[in-house]
Amino acid sequence: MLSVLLWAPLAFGILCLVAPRGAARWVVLAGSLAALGIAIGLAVDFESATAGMQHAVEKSWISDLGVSYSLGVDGISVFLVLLTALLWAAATAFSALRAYPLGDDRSRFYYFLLALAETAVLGAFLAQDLLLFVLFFDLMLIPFFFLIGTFGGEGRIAATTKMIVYTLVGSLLMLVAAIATAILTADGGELTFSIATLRESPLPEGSQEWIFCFFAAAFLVKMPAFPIHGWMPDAYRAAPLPVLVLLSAVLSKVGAYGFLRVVFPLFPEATVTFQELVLVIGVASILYGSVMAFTQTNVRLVAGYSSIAQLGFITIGIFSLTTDGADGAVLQMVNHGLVVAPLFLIIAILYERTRTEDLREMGGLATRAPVLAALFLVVTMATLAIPGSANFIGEFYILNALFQEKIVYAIVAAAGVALAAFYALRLYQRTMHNRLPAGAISREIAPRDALVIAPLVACIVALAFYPGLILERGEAAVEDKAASIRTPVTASGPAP
Amino acid sequence: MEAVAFFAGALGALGGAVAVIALRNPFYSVLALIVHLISLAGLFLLLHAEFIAAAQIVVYAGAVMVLYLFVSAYVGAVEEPIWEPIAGQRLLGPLLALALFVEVSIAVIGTGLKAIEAEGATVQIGFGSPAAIGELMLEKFLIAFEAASLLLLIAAVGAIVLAGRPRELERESGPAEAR
Amino acid sequence: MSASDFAWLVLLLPLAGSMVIALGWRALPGRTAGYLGTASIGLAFACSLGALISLLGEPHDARQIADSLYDYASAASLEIPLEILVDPLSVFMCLVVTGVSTLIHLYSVAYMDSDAGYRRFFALLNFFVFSMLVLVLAGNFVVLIVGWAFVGFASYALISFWYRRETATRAGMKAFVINVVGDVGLVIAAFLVFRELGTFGFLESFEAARETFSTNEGTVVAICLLMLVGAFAKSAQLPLHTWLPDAMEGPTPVSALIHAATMVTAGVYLIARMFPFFELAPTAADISAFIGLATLVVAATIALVVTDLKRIIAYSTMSQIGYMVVGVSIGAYGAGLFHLMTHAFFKALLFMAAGSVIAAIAGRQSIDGMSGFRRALPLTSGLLIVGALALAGFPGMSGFFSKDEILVFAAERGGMYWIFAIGGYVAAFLTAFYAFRIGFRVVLGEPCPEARELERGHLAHADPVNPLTGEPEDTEVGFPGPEHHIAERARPMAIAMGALGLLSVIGGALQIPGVSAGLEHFFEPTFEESAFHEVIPSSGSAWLGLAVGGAVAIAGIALAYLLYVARPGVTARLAERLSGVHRFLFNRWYFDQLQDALVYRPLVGAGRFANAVFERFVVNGIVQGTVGVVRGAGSAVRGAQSGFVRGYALLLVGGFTALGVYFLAAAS
Amino acid sequence: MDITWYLVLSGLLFAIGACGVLLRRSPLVILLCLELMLNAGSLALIAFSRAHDNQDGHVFAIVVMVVAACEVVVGLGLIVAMFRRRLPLDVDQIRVLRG
Repeated sequence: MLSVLLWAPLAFGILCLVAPRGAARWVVLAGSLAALGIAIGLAVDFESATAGMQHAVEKSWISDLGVSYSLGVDGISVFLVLLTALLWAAATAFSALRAYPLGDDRSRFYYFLLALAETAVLGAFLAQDLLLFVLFFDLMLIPFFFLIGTFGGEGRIAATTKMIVYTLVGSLLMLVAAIATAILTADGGELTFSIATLRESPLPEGSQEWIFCFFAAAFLVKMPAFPIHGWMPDAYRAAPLPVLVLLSAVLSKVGAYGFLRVVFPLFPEATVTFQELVLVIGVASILYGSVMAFTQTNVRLVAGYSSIAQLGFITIGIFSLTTDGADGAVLQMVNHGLVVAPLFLIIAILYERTRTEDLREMGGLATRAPVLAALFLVVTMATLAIPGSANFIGEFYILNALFQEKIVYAIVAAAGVALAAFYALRLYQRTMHNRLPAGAISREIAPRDALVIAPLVACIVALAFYPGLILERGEAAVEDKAASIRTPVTASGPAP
Repeated sequence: MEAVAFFAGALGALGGAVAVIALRNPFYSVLALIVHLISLAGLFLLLHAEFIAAAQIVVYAGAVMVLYLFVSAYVGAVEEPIWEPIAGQRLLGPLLALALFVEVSIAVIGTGLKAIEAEGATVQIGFGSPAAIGELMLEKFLIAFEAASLLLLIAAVGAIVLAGRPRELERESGPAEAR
Repeated sequence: MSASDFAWLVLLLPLAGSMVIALGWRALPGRTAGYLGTASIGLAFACSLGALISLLGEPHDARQIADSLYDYASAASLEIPLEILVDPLSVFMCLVVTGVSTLIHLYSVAYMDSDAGYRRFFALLNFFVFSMLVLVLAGNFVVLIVGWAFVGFASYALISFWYRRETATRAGMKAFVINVVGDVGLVIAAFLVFRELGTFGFLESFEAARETFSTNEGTVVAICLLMLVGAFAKSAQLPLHTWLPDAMEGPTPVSALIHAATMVTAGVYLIARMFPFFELAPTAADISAFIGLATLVVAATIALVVTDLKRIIAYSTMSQIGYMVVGVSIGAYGAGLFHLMTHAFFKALLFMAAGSVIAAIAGRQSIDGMSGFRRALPLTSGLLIVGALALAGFPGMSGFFSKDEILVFAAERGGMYWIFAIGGYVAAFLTAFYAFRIGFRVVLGEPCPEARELERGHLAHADPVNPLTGEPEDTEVGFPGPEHHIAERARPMAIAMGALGLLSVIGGALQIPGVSAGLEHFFEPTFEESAFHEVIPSSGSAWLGLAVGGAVAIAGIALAYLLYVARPGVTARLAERLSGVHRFLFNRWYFDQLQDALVYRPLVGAGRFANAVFERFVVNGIVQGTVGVVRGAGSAVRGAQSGFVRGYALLLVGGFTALGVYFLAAAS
Repeated sequence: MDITWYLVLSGLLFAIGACGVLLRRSPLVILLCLELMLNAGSLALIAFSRAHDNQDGHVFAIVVMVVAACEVVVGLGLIVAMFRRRLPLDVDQIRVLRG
């Protein structure tokens, strides 16, 4: 089942390359919808009480190197997989329904890349083998490189170069770290990359530390976290919006997910050692992202910097090293994805109406577009994590956990909540309210766009009524990961 | 007797090879290569590889070389300039080739291959016969065989594409509405 | 049906109303949306009555019912059910909220008639009522915070309801952000409660608090101060009050409902609800009382000089909430909540009357242009005077009893608390004065041109302008509708105002010293554990207090009569003579500027700095450095990429040879 | 006859072929030199086959032949294409892809 989920998008993607030009986008859309169907099935079928892998697939792949094709879902990944499938379906549908890329005979390439990227991201979420994870993690980069480099806006070449330089450095460090982990663990014996096996015999603390740093660098760049977010502004400015949806809503989560999946179980002692450092990075991301978000004038960058702040929350939740915090972080990952995706789609719609992405030149769009305004308002409120939204519950869990552990960080981070209110509302007001500038047209959301955005907003609302859905299912798996920090398996002799 | 045959074959092969790289006219080089290939086929026979030897002569020295001859005749004799544009190539090229040879020789004579019996294992009758090879190819190496045939097909298609009329020439001369 | 079932219905009805109007906006013709909204709130009021009756049917000590619907967000060590607490306090709040809301909805049915956002208005107004009910019915901190934030959101959406006005959107933003600051305070308080007591539930935490904390322990004081941040932000107490006057950008019914009668009193409710914590932290309670007193006086002084009709009433609201905060902080819970109720009546009435007057004068709001409406608007003028009398605390009116009860209680506690009594009476004098500054200027005097026109039967009309800046409105959607509605011509408005007028007059009868003590008795199950339960002023001292209060009120009214009716023009000379004081008050004690300079500008400055310097040099520096290294390495090996295929082949063979050497070396 | 002789001969032929690739500039001759190198490889394969009494080497020799044939076809195709576009038949003059 997981293999089908994983490869279905790519299969449809390849099919789209040979399909007639007009049908290509529908083929890939069908693929993403199929994946969405399977992902929904997974979530429905999910057994919330167990911490272990479900629907596991295990096949030896490169037996000499101990690499296996091993997939599985647990409480941490199941909703991320669902989120991935949902947002890919949304982004594909959004592109397909408006026949993007417009008048471009490279559209088959575009849709193929989308499909390839979906498989890569799903692979990263499903992989239970360290090397497989690293491979999928790196594979994600390729389609996005072409998507931004080929279909992006102004400055796309410089943006992609920057992005590649940043993320490639991270990826290479991670690859080195993954191989080192396996070799050091095997210690001359049989190599294995299986995360579950590696977990049973952790490394000595000294090697854990540098390997942790390598992994952390890769993950933090991907998120991106302050101060290694330098690729973000350019890439966000240049990326086509449907691609940006995925970049911001899903790809950023892979980094956070990596901490829970790889770093916690494998390097528990190093995690404790570096907890403070990562917390400082997380809190700095929150404050820096928030402050930047409310001085930016480009709408994409407002959303982009707000993502940095949100990812900061997720990071500190994970690094509270408690079940509560990490569970909240899992919820928050889904929330942020669900919120930022419609946000960028709405930005695409706003751009069509105003022909600008500069906040100072926008305004007054709510007049003839009550539905658009209402959808945007819900999204805005969820972005600023108004109590009553699932985002609030996520932040509540995160901050509460941190508050019990490290009170100072929690209070500083709480300031970010207040700042979020300001920048999110500013984004909404400056676009929808005030006077309509010359040249802008207030027009209701088109049905084809509403078809994509409304279900996402419905998901936000539904989750607001019952955030426990994710919290309860994530709990067992998160508890398992957090427990490995509290009581690390010490194979390397008695702890000092 | 065998030694005589070997040295004869070896001399032919070496001479052909040297001639290939030494002759200025490509057409003669091709002819030298044919000599080389036929000598090599002789050596194959000495090694009990009858089928390979036959294939070498028929396919290689025959069919493939004819292709070379045609092309070199079509292209015509192009004299290479004496002047060497890459600094050091004249010196380093032969030097590296020599080093390569020395390394291989050391490997063969000096180290790892002492375990090989000088004369080689005794072989049964039928060793290297078409029947034996065919059996191997269709059983043990079926996938390699199929892959090779696919490769040939692709190469054939590729050659047609490459050697076909250049596209832009076609566009230039073609009707205006084609673009 | 049990009380909790009724309570769930109370919650459900406004939400349903809001959803129906919001989703069916296109299918609701004319005033349907308005009546639908009114009906749903009216039904909620009926259900509140049902809850009241079934609660009264319970025995005395079973009148605190906690009930949860489902596990909202429970996982790991946190248990957060969707829980409500039905007790006399919450039922009382429900009654006040739904009762006043019903009337204000009814008023809006006519008042907002010509607004293009009619349905949006009612959807939001119903949503507000729902949020407010969540707030007052909440049974644990998380649900409380949810309600707390939802009312903040509804308030934001309704303040910037006329979103084409830049002043309105800015005011909405300000209100929302300040309220979020309050939310954060409340959230951190909840964290602290959880950390110390291990629960988010109200009843559980109250019980645990009494066992865990000693009086005035640092933690419990911190909890209370954090709660006060939330309470003060919502209730517009110093220094988090600056949003409330700006909030008058919203439509008048919104000002009446949210920014006078209900939402802004949430802080008072919170302090009363959390009384077990505050009684364990007397320091925090005293701080709260002093801030309440400060707000009371400061706001009253500002109300003396402001000229915008709605803003005068807004400052009056701040000031009156100061009374309530003082009341609930010093332990006079019953009195504080009693004042909350009567204030809701007369303040809503005042706003409604003000709305009618503003409509009559074509949307302008400055009282400088208003005078002599007594014949043009007989009903409105009469009710305006009733409201002003109740606000001033004129003997016999509702405000008379409720306000004085707080002050008498303060005097009864004696010692330091005398300050509150004296300060309260001083402010009562100011209150009476500014209440009739409005009353006399609007009602008496020479009729202004609009009033004359109206006497001749013609409602004044003018091109819509922003009352604050005077710039012409953008007359698409998102501005007050082209037509104006006055109580004399719109029956729903008249009914709503009449009902509130009646309540303003007789509302005090619920609790008259020595005669009736219904409210105090009703609240007993909630406040039974209170240390101040026994502090009951004797009816003698209570009547003495009432006499002083009445005298102060009459004195204030008399002064207003002297200055505005008997000798008009004195005030202008006074303002000139004391121009320094006047400017200070007119600029509202410079609180806005202070906030701007201390919070907003530094943050924006930090952002600009980060953008201009940090982002460019540090963050980009990293990548530029990396790129530089890569580029340097690239140009170093660039020479090898000569384009000579044979050159590459040479390198290849060289590599082979080197590898061979390595293998040979390794093998030997 | 000693198998070693064959192997040394194969190495020598391979070196000669490599030398030719490095020195000659006509693409046609470079192709011929590649053939030399491939055949040196075949010779080594068959010699090892003989030494071990294992015919797998023969099969690989055939595969090498196939590869050689493919290479010839594509290589000659390229040469013909170059010729028809009037490009110089000199690998040193075709060097657009340089850093």
